[in-house]
Amino acid sequence: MIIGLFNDWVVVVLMMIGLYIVIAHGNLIKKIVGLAIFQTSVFILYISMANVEGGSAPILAEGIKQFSNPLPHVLILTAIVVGVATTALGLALVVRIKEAYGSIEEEDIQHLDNKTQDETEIQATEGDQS
Amino acid sequence: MISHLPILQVIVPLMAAPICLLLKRSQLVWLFSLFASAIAFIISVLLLQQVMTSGVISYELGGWEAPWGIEYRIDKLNAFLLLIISAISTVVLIAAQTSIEKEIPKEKHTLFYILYLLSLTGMLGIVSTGDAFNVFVFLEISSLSAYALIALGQDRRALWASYQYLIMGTIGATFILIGIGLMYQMTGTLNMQDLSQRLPEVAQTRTVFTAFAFVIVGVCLKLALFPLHLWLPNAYAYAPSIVTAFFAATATKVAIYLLIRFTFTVFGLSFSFTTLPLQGLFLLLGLTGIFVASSAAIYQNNVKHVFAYSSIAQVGYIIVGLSTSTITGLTATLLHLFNHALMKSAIFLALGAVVYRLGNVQLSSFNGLGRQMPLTMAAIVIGGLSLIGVPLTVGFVSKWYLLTALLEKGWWPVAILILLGSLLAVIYVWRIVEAAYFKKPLADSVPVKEAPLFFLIPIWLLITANIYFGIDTRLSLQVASAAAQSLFGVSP
Amino acid sequence: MDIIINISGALFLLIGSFLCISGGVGLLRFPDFYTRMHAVGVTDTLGAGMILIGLMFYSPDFLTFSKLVIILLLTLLIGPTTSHVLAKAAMHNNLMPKLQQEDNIKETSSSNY
Amino acid sequence: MKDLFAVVMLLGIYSLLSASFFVAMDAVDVAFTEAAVGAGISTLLMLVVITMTGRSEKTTRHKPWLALLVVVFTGGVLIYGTFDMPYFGIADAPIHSHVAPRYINESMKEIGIPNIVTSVLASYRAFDTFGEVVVIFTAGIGVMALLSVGRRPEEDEKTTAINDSMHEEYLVIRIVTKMLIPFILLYALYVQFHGDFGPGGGFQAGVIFAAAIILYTMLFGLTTARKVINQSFIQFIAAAGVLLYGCVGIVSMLNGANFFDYNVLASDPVAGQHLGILLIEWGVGCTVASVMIMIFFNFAGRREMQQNNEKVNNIEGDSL
Repeated sequence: MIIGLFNDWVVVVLMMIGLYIVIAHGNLIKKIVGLAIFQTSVFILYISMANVEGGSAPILAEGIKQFSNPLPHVLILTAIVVGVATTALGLALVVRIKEAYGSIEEEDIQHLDNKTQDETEIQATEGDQS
Repeated sequence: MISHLPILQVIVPLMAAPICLLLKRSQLVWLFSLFASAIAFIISVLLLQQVMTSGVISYELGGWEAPWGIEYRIDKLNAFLLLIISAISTVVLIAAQTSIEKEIPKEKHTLFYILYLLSLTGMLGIVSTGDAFNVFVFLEISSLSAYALIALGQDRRALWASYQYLIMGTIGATFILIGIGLMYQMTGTLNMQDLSQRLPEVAQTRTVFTAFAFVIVGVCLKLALFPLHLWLPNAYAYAPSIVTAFFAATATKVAIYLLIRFTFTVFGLSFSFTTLPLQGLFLLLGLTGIFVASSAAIYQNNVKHVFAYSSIAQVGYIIVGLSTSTITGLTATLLHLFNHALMKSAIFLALGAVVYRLGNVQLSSFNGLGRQMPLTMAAIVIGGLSLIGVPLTVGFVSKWYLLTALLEKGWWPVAILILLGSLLAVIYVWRIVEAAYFKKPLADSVPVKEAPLFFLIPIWLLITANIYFGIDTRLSLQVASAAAQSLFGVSP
Repeated sequence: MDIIINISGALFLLIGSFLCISGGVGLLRFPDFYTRMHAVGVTDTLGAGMILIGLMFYSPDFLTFSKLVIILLLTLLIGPTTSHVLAKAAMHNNLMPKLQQEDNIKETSSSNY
Repeated sequence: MKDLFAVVMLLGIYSLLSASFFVAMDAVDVAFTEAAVGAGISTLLMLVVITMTGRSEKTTRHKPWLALLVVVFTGGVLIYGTFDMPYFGIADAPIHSHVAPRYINESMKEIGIPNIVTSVLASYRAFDTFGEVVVIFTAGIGVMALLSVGRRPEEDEKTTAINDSMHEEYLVIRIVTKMLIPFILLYALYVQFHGDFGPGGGFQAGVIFAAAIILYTMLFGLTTARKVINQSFIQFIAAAGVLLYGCVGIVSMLNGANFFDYNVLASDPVAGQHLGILLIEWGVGCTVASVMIMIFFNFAGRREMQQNNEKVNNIEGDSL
């Protein structure tokens, strides 16, 4: 039981770490790192599902009968590329946010947003009175 | 060529995107993407006819039969959604060129159209595919282009909204990936049809239960159902108006389609509504979503925020319709998908016209707009009325069917709550009407002319559709009830 | 004949792994950035080189043998260059090596950087 | 861990470890991609971003207890789900008995390629890979839309001055790179065409090709690199890659078979499969290489713009 499901529990622990980083850490780059860890744990789930005891890599060669399942490998090739695409776009957004807000910490950005929010409300109330 | 329609539906906008990159000049690219979207619309109309006459179409990609290769299965539900998405995208594209002149810097126009076509491809791909993993790939295409499109907004808060949407969207997509992985692990297949046949044997295992939970949470994140809706208001309010008009009408609809497809076709009705207390959960979340979002909409002073919150409330109505899990309930849900798309795209296009003229959508700057931009404001008022569900408009039809479904089920308290929810809608629509017609314009505000023709044609096209389908409901009702019956396995 | 090949192969592998272990221990024990980098340099260039030569003895056919030779040349080329660039970058960020006689506080604070 | 530089380096090591983990799990293609794409490109992009956004990080946590609660609940649900999962490595698990045997047994007859992963990737589920190429294309267009900088006229004498000052500083690494880059490009082409027989294929080849050009750009400066590889050509290649991939499908459609059915591409089916797979791997390689280069050039161009703005501000600051 323990050895059989050990891989899945490692996947769950990695997933929890990744999710915690994304939610708890304020730095925007840290969130993207957390996202990367979260996605890598899903890859390990798929690949440990595909593995067959005593099987070799899915490349046909004489003398080898038992292969591990090629389908999850194809799915994970797609998922890795999707993961990198999301990371690249996230990092582009972080660069633009740094230029626009001057900081990449969630509290500073939230603080600046609330400030601009109050200013627009004050203008609106003045507009109504006049 | 007729037999290749399902794949052409997705390939036409997909190949149009790289071609646009080669065309470079934004005027030419606009016409080309409008042309591509129009072709996609024509294909979806042909597909709908084909499906209504000859039932489900199955198209094997690469010539490999179903569980081995990827298969496109178009039934009444898909065809209906494809029609909505391509119609809305074509109409919204008409106003695109004039709207983005004021909102997006010149050198980024071509990139805007490419991203627009890619998000259209993504949505069409999600709706028409019959393979679980292919849904994830096209979900990523439409989400990535959505993040980039929202980040093109003028306001710096668009960047922050797009970043939050990226984080929430990627977590949602990865949850769906985990769900698909667990389902694949227990059944060994990725094809949805094959999954629905093989899942009942392993339905009682804990892994399939977890897979179901993860897929539902992932889709609800994309759907912006009540507790997971935090990314939607800012994303829709600060994005360019054309992007909001397109996504408000289609993005949540695609997620609802996914929800219906997974609960009804893949996991089967009995499993989805008995194991997880889905019925009670959806009912509760839908109702709270209606009340919380509508009351939040009342206190917003940015009009785009108002209608973004009202979108969340409308999603609440749809989910309540879904939770009845009867044929009329499902028909009401599908009707509301169609009607809500018409309403919201008209309203957000009209707001785009206001942004084009005024530059901002603060409620205070709306004062006295009724006289300066009569046609646009009239469109917003009619859209608002149909949001409330006033007779002779589309909103009334879907509210009517929702209420009959609820009363049929005997849940009259829920029906009363739905009516109360519509009253809340009256309040926030009235706030806008009052500002536009009964308040004098501000002293320093410069009088503005009516919106340009390129805005008025699509807006009024959608408004007439709003009214026409309110009166003659043959098309939308017939397709919606046929789709609902096919989902329940009852041959119409 | 193949006994000698096996033994020499095993010998090289043994030396290589010993060097890697010593590099690892060096990485932990050495006080300063530059000394630690020396330890890593040993593992990177010599340790890996020895293991590759050991593997050459076990390679079944000429193709894998030639591939291993190419890998060995590559590591010999890249290993020292990366150590050089690493040291230059450290110097560039004015991280001074911990010399024997002056042991002022500024360095110790920066050396465990 | 306050220093982001260390965090990114550890992420790179983490990706490399997970790549070696995949090798241990007999997933060689995935390990190759994870090492090249995960450890290579994403660590590189993060380093470029850190040079722009600074290395220190505030350690205030954002509602940690709520986060812990959500995470423990999700983890609990997942652990609850793992109890009925088939054990690791058992041969008669459902996934090995339903769809996979056909791939393993018939792929040699139907497609004739030893590497089953490439045959599944490129032929059985070719549309998935097409979606993936479009995802990469979308990311490239998205990054360009966010970070593209209007090009202003370059002053030539300024760039040559920078070049000389950089020359002595990076002397050793420049000489070694000049020796290495041709071999890296050759290796990328080897990986591209070796995908049918061993681990490799379009993605890995594209990334390695892009890594070689990025290495050149980092050492010889962005302006010289722009002279060597101009941007519009790279955009053309990105679009051409996707179009090539799509056209293979359209050609098979025009020949009467379904989309992406390679049997009709050549006289006999297996030759058609080989041709189809070769073409789409080529399309994938072009797109991935050009998009990765485009993304890096946009990030570096943005960094250069920021530095020029700072220089301009300093000059104004001094002259005030």
